[in-house]
Amino acid sequence: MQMNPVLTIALPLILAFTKIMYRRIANLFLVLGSLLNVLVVFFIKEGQYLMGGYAPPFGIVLQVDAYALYSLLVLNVLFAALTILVTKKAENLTSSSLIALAALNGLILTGDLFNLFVFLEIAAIAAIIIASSSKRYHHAFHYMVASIIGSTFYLLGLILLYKQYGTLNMAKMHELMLASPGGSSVAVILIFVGLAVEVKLMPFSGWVKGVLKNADEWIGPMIGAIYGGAMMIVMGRLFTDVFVVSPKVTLLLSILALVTLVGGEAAAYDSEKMREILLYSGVAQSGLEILLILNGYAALSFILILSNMMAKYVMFLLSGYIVNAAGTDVLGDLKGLFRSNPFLGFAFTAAGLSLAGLPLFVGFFIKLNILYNLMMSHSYWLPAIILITSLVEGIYMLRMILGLWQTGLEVQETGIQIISPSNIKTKYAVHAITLILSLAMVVFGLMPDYALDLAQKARGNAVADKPAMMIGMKGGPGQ
Amino acid sequence: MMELLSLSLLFLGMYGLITKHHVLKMIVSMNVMEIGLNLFITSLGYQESHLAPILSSKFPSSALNFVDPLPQSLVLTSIVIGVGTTAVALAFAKKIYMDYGTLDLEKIEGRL
Amino acid sequence: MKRILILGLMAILVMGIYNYAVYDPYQKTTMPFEERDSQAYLSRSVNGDPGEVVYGKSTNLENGAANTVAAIVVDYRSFDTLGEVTVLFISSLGVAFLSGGFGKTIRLKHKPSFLLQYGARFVFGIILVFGAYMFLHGHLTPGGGFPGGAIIAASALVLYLGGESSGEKMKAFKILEGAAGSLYVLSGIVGLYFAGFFMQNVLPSGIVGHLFSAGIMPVIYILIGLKVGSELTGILDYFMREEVSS
Amino acid sequence: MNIIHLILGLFLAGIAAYGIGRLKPAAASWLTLAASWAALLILFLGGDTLAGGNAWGLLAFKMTPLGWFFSMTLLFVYSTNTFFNLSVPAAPTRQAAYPMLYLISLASTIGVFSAENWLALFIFWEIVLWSSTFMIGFGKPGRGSIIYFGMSLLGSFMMLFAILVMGTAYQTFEVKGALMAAAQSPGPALLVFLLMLFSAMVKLGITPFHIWMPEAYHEAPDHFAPVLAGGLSKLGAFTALMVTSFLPASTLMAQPWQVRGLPLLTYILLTVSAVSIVIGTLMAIKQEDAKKLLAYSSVANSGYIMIGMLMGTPMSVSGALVHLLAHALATTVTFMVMAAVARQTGTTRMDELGGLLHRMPITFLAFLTAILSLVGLPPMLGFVSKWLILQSLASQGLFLVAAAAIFGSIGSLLYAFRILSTVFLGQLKPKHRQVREAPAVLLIPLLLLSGVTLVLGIYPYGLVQYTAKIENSLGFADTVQITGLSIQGNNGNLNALLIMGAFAIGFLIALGIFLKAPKSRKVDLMDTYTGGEFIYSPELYSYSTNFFAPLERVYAGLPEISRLYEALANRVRDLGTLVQYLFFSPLPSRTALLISVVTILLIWGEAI
Amino acid sequence: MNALQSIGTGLGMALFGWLLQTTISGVTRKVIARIQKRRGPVWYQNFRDIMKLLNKRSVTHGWAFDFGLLVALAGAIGTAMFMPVAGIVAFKGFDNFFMIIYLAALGVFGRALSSGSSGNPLATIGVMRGLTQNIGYKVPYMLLVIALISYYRTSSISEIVELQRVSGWSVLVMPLGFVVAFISLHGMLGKKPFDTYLAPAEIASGPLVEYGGKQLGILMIAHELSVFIEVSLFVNLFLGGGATLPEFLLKYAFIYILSSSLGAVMGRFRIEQVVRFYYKVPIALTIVQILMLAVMRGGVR
Repeated sequence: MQMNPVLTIALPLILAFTKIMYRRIANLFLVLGSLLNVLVVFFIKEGQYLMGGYAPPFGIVLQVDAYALYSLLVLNVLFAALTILVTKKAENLTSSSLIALAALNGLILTGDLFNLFVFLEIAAIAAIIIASSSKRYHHAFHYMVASIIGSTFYLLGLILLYKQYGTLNMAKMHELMLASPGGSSVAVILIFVGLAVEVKLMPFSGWVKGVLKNADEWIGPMIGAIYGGAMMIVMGRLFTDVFVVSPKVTLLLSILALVTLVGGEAAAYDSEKMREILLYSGVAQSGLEILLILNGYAALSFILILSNMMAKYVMFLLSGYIVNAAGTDVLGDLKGLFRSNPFLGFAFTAAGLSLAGLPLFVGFFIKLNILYNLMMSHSYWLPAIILITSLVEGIYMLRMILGLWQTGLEVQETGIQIISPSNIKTKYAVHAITLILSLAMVVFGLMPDYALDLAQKARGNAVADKPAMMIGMKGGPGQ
Repeated sequence: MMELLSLSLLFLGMYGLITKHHVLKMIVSMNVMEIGLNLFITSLGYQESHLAPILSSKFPSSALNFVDPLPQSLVLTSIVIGVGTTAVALAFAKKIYMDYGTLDLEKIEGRL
Repeated sequence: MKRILILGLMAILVMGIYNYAVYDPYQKTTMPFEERDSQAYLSRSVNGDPGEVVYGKSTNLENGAANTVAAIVVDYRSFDTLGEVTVLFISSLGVAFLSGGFGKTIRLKHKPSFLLQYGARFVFGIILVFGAYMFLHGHLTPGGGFPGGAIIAASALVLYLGGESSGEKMKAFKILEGAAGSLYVLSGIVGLYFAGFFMQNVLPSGIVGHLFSAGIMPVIYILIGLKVGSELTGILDYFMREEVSS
Repeated sequence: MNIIHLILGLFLAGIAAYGIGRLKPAAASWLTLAASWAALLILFLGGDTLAGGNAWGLLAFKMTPLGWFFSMTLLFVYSTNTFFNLSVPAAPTRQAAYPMLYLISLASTIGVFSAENWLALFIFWEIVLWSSTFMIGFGKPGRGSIIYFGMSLLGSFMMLFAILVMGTAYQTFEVKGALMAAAQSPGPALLVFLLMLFSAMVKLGITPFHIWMPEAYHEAPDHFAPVLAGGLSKLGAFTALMVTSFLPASTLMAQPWQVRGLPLLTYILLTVSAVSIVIGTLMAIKQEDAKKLLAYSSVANSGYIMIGMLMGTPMSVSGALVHLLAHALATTVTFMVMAAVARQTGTTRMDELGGLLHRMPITFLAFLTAILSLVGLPPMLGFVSKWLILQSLASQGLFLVAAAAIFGSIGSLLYAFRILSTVFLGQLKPKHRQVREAPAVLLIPLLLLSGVTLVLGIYPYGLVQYTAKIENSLGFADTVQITGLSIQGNNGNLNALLIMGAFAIGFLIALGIFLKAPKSRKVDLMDTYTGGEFIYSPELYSYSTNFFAPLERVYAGLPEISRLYEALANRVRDLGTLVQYLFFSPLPSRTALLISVVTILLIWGEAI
Repeated sequence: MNALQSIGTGLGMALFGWLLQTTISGVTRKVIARIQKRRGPVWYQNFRDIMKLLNKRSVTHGWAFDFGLLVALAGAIGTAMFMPVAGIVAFKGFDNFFMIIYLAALGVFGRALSSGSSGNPLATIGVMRGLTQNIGYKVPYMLLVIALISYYRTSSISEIVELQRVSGWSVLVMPLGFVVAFISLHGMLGKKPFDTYLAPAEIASGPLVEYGGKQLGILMIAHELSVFIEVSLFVNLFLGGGATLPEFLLKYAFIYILSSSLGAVMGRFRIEQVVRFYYKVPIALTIVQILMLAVMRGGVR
């Protein structure tokens, strides 16, 4: 059996449209829709899918390659898991969430630049509505202003590209740009800036703090993990498969990404609150991802995006529950929290250690390969900077995790817990899903070859002159 | 010239966004931006002495010189998206006013 | 001072973009119109060259709408339009979410004058009909579902100004909105399963320039018109209501 | 049975220990004991020819004499310490995760020592790191575990960088092969050498990188501190020795500047190690907490190990290896004793202790043995190693380093006496009147370890012979020589048995005199000369705080290196605050401004 | 030479050392008394004291109190057994400088252990002062000896003595070093101004405060032995030892009586002064000396 990928967009949409007629069973719609989507994703085959029967450069196409397919799978599974876990929060947001899902799928699938813009807008508005559920309206408004500026810039750049190349189709645009790349830099920069707002690249990410520092278990994983990941995948698509970026622009944008990496890690190091640490570290990670994308390490950036997405998902989800239970996310007040919740603690720890790139977890091999490949192009500075930022990240990550495991001085001396969020009230599903995700990180950490091979296959041919050399457990080059 | 003017309009809107802290003024600025952008898009599809891309009894053949229809259709979409975002933004304005009693974001931040 | 500075910054930005991307006296970085993709839309030659398209004569084109812009919006790039509709839909959802549900309608502070009160009822029908005309005739002349829907919403606005309250009619609007949207998507899926492509134009396209010409296009425009009309009316309605204190 | 089975078995035992520990904590502790002793037995019987193998890609193992020596040392420390796992205080430390992490880190250390591949080595290295970090986290709350983790991570990343440099420049990750390839071609070999040594120095706690030691040792649970101090810091010595023997500093540059026949670089590193000895000693002298004091003594002793390795002569390397074992045994005992003391009295602050020798005599004897070995006095093992190292220093004529070594040697007498005097000697505190000797299960490892220290100190020949074998396997042209019962130095011989014999004869004579003379009457501790004062409180009648005040005053102004790191961390924090202020303002207008400005920069930057 | 013979020689050396030093210290007491215009005791007064003490009643403060003493005496005897005197060496090839220093330090440690366990804080303070002082004089002293070892390329004391016979005394090699070593020796012997750790008036003889009877007797034996070790080491290392016994005895007596006489005419430093003096003067001089050696001979090797 084979399914048309457009169903991953159409199904949630149709459910969202019909849902407003059936308010009572809204949740069912959401869960059903997202699960159906996961099911559909399994039956999608790679290929090009036309819309309305019009041939590619003129009509809109959905471009399903391994890259899109794997991203789609991860995204839909994570989304479905979230809808199962957090039904209560999502009650008023069923339609918005379904539309968000449709838009994110569309973003990943579409092969048309303007279509991408449309989905970008839908996704952004859906995200803003989801973000406003935390009742911090001025923060959501901030997000809105930022994303409108972003999409304006994107469209401006897009129309300049259209003026130069006369097409909106990604594949054709790529060919034309390859033939004559001159003069397109401004447009590419504008598009980059437009998307950078969404992927939380640093000078453009002012909105992130307001939105995510108050995130609950619904907003956090949604905006912090799923959205960030999907947008980054779009970024990866555009800047490896479509645009031909001049070395100078690459350099400029890489500097920006590097600033983000360093600044984000520093800001996270400075924070004392769990969610702030997570959001700043997310900003920093996006800097690293963009750095890889811009410099042509497509496969590496891809697997980094996916693993970060999973890790951030777990951490944001759990931080939401922790805040629910404890009423605060100041790390000093949460000492010893995981003592009474070892399984959640394990999941959080595994995600954190994976994010920091420690062995036994998948993050390590990804980081190793990043460094190895960067070094293979005979640059020692970039790996050094990445290692230093990893050091900072490792320290604050472990500070956070250890703080959550370790009981405070008062507790040790008196034996009485000052705050007693002893049992974070969660469903067993939360335990199950976070544990599965964290175990996946361990399994892929022990056997990274499979994941690395998939990434290689998905993106290995994206950049001709920089085929990634992957070191897995099986060994790597020079073995 | 059209391009320059519409670009200026766009970044005039941006100027408004940068200098104003009042929610409604910011929404207006966003609209100005959108209008500037839409004008810019259409201006790129325009060529002098070319026809509007609609066949009619007066201009019946596709062999005639029409302006580029694609930017126009993009603008149509973009306008609608603008309407949607403006609506949401206005809803935010209403909500912010109800919550904080002011629309000045600087004052809100100062209060928090 | 600060403002002048920012104005200067904006000027530099505009100059930068204009200078390096737009200004192109020698047509180096501008694709001539004839080579752009949009030429295929004008000559309706995306899936094969039908020769010269002549108003009132050509038949069985891949797209039979006289209005090329409408053809692009609703047929060639109909998927965008689905997105567009979704944007409006989610905006109305957002407004609803932010408004917090159905409260009492806010009473206008002033009582509408006689002229407004009755004039509104009188104009209401005319505007409504004009809106319907707009989306029915969208594939032939400028207009279409979105302007049509907006005009319909304008008629509702006129009624509000005239002092009418929407009351329980909103429920019906909601259903209309949902149904129209679902039908739009369904029409796409119908295309997928009966013709092989999502949003395929399954109906025959008649002669260019005739009312029943562009296949499924008028139908979609009707759906869009209804949906947009009900959505915008809904948005209006939400703005006119108080928050439900819960 | 091969190494893979051993490592895998320990890993699985660790996971099983978690499951068991959830149900019955005591059983999990017994499991750690059984598993680690079994591993020790297997490794001992297997010897350095224990079969290796290729488990899974990178994870290939091969036992070498060096690896065996280190594995045995660490396994011995780990397995003796399991007795302390059995008898830890109840409450928060007794977590199911502890036995699991204990066995996992044990398995990983064996992995580090037997890995054939730098990447595998690094993976195990990091597992040791985070598992030990969590184990430290079970102790007192504080920053210690974070400082430990941060510093160690700094070291690991330096190592990772070096590994990747080797992997990219020489296209191999093989442990020996990569280093030898680096020795063949200069290129980035200097970078590799420095980074590898720095990372080893972090682990060993050599001066600029030592700040984690006191904090971590102090905060680690009392029953884990022995492993941390006696075992894990020795990982650094392993890589350091690998690097210095396969990639000697003399191969780094074509014509290196030489100081006393050593490359300048080696000389600088020797000086750093010497500084480490001095600083470790000085800081140890002024600590108020017994565990911190011992931690700084580890800093100093690591300096000796490093010096021995860096000099690279057969005798010095042999000395370094013996010293490593001596220090491992001795420091494990001292920390175990502190654990026992803390268990019986509830504190490790020296000013709260005193006179425990009358209550815990066996513990005291073990402690005495260990502390004598730490100071390097005969007939303990520590003497043999210090003798070897000082011999090499003297024959190389490295006076600066020698001065530091001597200073450390004599200074160690000071802090050793301080800890001995304030914990075990002096007045017994009234609240400790009822303190009892530590339970037998804790005395077993103490006696075992101190017994080994003593026996090896008297009869070190087999050990030194084995270090000769290690040197052979590391490719040394000549090795340390032993003829009969004398270890041949460059300018003197050592016969440890003879020394012990002379001492024993002296002791017998002394004992004879003592017994011949009339028996003396035992009096209470308070029954002493007071210069006419009437003293009624034992607390007031003891000297323990600010012990070496006259000496401490001399270097009171010595800046602490941890301030440097604090300043660094604060700069990072400042940067973070700045970033938060600049780029994460809550006002949308700021975001808009930033977007515009950056876009201007990008567009014009590209154009110009 | 078989093992038994060696041991016999060694024991003889220890006995000789004890007799020698006890005698000389008796003589010195007489000399000092003359300097201070007193009559002074007979030359064998120290023997009398020791015998008397060993037969007196005494008190003990626990087993470590006695055990430490035994270690102290054993360390001293063991070290003395290795000491080469006038060409006689018990264990040929093993009279290693480092070994002697460390074995002697074991004796010191035993003493410290014993007095520390007495429970008297004055004793602990005394030991603290002694150790503080120790670090000040031992470092330059050992550094100098290492320079010597590096110069003669052997660490065997008897071989160094042999080599000095060929190439002249070490005093000539390092004159400044000799001064430093003498100051160090002065400190080691605990003569004024460096007897701060005893300071009878201040801390009641410090480490010795709790001793009496046989404990004090054993301590005195150990003390005499360690003085023997220190002085003869100095003589052997810097003054060429002695080819014959009289030569050795002459040098030995000269150095010891010189040091004692100097002590007799000086006042006592306070501990701060000791620290300030020892951490500056000898170390500075040592560095100058080693630099001089390096410059003059183009490196010691």
